[in-house]
Amino acid sequence: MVTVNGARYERTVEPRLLLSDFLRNELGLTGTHVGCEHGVCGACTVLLDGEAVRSCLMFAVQADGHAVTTVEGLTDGGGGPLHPLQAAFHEAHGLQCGFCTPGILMTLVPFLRDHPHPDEREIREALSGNLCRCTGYQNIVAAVRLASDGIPTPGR
Amino acid sequence: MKPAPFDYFAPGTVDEALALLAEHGHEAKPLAGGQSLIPAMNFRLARPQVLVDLNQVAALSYIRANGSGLAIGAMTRQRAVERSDLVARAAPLLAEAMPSIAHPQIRNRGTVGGSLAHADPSAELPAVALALETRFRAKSVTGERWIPAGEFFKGMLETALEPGELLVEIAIPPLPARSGTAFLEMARRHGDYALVGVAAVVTLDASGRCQAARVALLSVGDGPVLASEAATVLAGQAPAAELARAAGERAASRDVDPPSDIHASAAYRRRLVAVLTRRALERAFERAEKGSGERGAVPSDRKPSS
Amino acid sequence: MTVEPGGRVRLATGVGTQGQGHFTAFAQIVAEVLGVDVADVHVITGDTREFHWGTGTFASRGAVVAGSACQAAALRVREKILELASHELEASKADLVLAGGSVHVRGDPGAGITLGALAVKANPLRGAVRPGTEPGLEATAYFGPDRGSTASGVHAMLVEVDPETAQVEIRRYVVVHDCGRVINPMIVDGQIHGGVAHGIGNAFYEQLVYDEDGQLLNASFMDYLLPTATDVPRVETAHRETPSPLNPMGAKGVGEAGAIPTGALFAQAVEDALGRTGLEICEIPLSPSRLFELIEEAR
Amino acid sequence: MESRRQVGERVRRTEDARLLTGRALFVDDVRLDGMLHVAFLRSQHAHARLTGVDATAARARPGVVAVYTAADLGDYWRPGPLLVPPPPIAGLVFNACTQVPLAKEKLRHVGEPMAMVVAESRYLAEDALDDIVVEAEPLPAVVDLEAALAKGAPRVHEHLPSNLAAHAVQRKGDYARAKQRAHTVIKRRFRYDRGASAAIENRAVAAQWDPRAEELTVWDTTQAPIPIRNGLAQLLGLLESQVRVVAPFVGGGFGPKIMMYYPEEVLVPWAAMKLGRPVKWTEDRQENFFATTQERGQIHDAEITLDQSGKILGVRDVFLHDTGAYDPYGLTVPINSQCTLLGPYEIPNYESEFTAVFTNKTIVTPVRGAGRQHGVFVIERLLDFAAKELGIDRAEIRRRNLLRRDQFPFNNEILFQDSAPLTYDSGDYEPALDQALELIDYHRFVREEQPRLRTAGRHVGIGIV
Repeated sequence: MVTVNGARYERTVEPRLLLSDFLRNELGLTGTHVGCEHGVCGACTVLLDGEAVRSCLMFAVQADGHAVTTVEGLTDGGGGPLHPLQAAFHEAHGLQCGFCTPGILMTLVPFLRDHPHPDEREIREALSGNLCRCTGYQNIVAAVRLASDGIPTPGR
Repeated sequence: MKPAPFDYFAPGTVDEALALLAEHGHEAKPLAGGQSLIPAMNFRLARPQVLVDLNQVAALSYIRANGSGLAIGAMTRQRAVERSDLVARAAPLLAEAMPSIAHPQIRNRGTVGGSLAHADPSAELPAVALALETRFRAKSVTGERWIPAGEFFKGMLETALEPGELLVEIAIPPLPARSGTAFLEMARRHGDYALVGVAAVVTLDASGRCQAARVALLSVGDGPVLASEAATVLAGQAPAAELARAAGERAASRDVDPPSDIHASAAYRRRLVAVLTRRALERAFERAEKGSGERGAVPSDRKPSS
Repeated sequence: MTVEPGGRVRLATGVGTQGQGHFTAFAQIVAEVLGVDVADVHVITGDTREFHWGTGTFASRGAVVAGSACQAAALRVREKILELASHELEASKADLVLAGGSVHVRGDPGAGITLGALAVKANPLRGAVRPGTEPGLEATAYFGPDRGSTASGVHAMLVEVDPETAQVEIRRYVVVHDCGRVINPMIVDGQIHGGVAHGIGNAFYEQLVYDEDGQLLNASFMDYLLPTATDVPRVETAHRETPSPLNPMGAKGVGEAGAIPTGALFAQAVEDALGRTGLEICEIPLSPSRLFELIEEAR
Repeated sequence: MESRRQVGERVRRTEDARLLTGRALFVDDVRLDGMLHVAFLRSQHAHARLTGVDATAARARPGVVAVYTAADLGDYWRPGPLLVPPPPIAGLVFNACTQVPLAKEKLRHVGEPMAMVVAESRYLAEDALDDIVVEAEPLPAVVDLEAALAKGAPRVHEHLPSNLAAHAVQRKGDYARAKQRAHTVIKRRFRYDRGASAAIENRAVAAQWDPRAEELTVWDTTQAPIPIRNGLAQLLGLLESQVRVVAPFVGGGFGPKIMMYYPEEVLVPWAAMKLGRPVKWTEDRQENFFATTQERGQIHDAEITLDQSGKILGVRDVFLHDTGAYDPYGLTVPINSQCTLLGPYEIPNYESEFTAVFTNKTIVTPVRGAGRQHGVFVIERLLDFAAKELGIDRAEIRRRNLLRRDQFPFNNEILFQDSAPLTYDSGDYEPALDQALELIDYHRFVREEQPRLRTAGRHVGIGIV
């Protein structure tokens, strides 16, 4: 029994089923993406009891009795208005192909909870556990500053 | 990259876990944070038939004062150690090393005992444990024993733990007065395994000379390496830049026979041992002198080196 | 491309998209020609059922080829709109203005007709198709330049090298870039940031290591090092626009530009930082370990 | 056109909402009723004779629906098409050897697929890989470019006399004569190595055959859905209108997702039709390093000839290009290196010779930059060494050789990848150089800042290219 984005799910699964595959294939929450399955790229990052973890480095059975939050949870099922962090990514062009974005958002939610006004170095260190091949990270940093301190992106 | 099948147990107590490990013998492997084991299972490099998941054993997760030292449960999350004021006061070296361990997403699940029992020569905690003369409490169905850090690490991913034996606690002795510690590592990227890392503990006598020094190096052999030659250079000497340099050169030339791999040649690792040991000792001496009485000053800048 | 009765515009193109913002950039081109809002242009890419012809997205050609084709189709639809509207509003085409999703006679914005309404009128179900005319506000256009257009640029960089550990830190990175007409400077900046990051990865972090048996020794992200947020500096960008005469957009493409000169720039800047006669960097990628060996060899 | 200006504006992206909320569909998100999953058995050897692939035990494993080897494909087994025919270069030697869906007698790089397992889940499909018995005799691997061309070297393709994949020479002007008027000649060997595109999304293909509508739908992380549709229609004997290829949101391409007719792209649709159930294959990261094309190294022996003022009289370059086990993408990468070496400079006399070499490594096709990096590295490094030797400032020696605004369109004469003479349509190079010098504050740094830092023991350097 696991709570995902506030909803309770009860499933019987094989012990070796990874949490990432459980969320994507059993529950159809395909917003969590899989990029490496060895804990480096961060695309699969979700929250377990409010803390960011690699869902590819956990078996689904280990989430029994715990609360998981995925990117779909930021807009209650993907339909609602954008979360402020999502709106900042849109405003600052903090994404291009978008494949790494869910993992980055779920990394940043607890980070901003613990560091409401981070400086550039703290933001970049917080992001260093999520790989992005398209953006060069610059506009992601700008999005986080916009979300935390309202600093508009250095647009021309 | 999906793991091979296995039988899964999630015991609630240490004794249940030990019984399962005894029953399944070499087929069984304990699962702690999983941040090293599960990648190996996904690559199918590791294929344990039985996994004994320790994450339900609440009794193994704690940070307690132990006199003026520390006792940390083996299943304590690395993140909890990183955020603990008790650790920051009693073992500033451990506190300073934590942010260098991978990334928060890994430290939220990774455990102290898991990392130590995995015994990766490039991991931070084994070197920190060696520098702090940590003692390891191991338990099995037949009994319990204490293992000093110097005898715990046996080689590449090898420890003194016998089949069916579980690491349950580590005990860090109190830092003597007038001590200073420093942790420093050089990694290609923030959060990567280090090319070379140094955990240094120095203690000054009443006259300010170096009474004791333990310099543990990581990623320079098949386990954490105590730079004993470097320690002899420091013994009884007054801290000075030249002394730290000499100790660094001695550590590089006599204490290590570093490996070459795709990230760093042996010669480059030797250079890093010399430079990082010197920089770590300078910082440790500075903290010992500044601390002078107050246990090793809490590291001011939490920025890990890179 | 089709203006639908609801007033929104449907645009389908053969190129696929991998994050380059095609949905928005192509919509901007069409929106400007038809006087509609960008959000009202629904772009469909990469679906062979929706558009039959085309090659694909590579070689920084998206804006140049597909962009020009979209503009051509939009201009043709605009012509149909003016044709029909001049008939409906009894005004000459020259006096008509397209803005805000409708057409009106210059100077009389109140008495316009929405594109949606025009689309309904253009639909033969409400009347036989007059001979020689086409139904709908719809057009298909193709574009293939006879030669590639040549973008250009200059990269500059400040680096600091720790002589003891051969670690390299990038202090500043500047790109002055000329990719012809810029459709969306925000997206172009993003392409350059990503290109430079890719270039830095290739120059100083990434290397496929094969042993003499042809085995790839670092087939994982643990040992094949992609640059992370702490390895890539802020990239300061400046745009210059020397339009290309080979396509109506005047565009030249930007997708790969950022990644091309980084290796050459790295070698020059690191050599300059070390200032050692005899040290010549003739290889890429570098790494602190390899740089250390080159420094030792140059002693 | 009085409507509001849109082109040139920093318009926020309309596609962001779907990507930010997790609603965007990527190929691995495709979930269809009765969908089967695929794992490939890939070669552990870089070079080996393949004498047997026995899948009997694998077929018997519960949950496994089918296992295919080359023998099971019948006449569907054939080498892929040559995607990009080489330009008509005079005297060109070109040997086209393209990849096959499943290896038959020979394994030519680690990761080359030998068998395809189709099962109820990816987990079960991977379990079944261990049941397949492979008989292979390892052969010495061709890895080093120069050794590959040495006499008696093992041959990647035995029907060819050597590992030479292609040899091309292009000339402009008369380099030998220019060299006679040289004030300075600088000669160096350069090694430039590229890497994997490593998009964070690995490749994936899903396919569904609808027998009632007689239509095949294929979801593919391709950068070129239309050519894939055309090829599949031909291979499967269908009308193009019966095949629909959809590249939904793709998680970064960077080149290797163009390379068409990967074995997986050819086999997954075929299996879906054969089994009458939807089939999906998703590449994992380790597979991506072996099975997705990449760019790699070139070795350049290059020489630049200049007059006393640092004006380039000519360049001669001879290089080797690693093309990997097959060359379906023709000579796009080495020709880009050959052409882009000329860069923004006026190089009146140019002689460039390259040899593309087969090696027992993953196939090389364009990755963001597509060979241009190698050419730019050679010319910019030669200019740096020339500046040092002639005592001319690095920016100044570049300024003196830049094409001027009035020289466009500029015809460099040698053939470009589009088989037409390499011609620059328009450009305005010098003002861009000046703007970069100003932005990085070049002159003040070189004159004042760098000396001050150096005395303070700090090693800070500046670069401009």
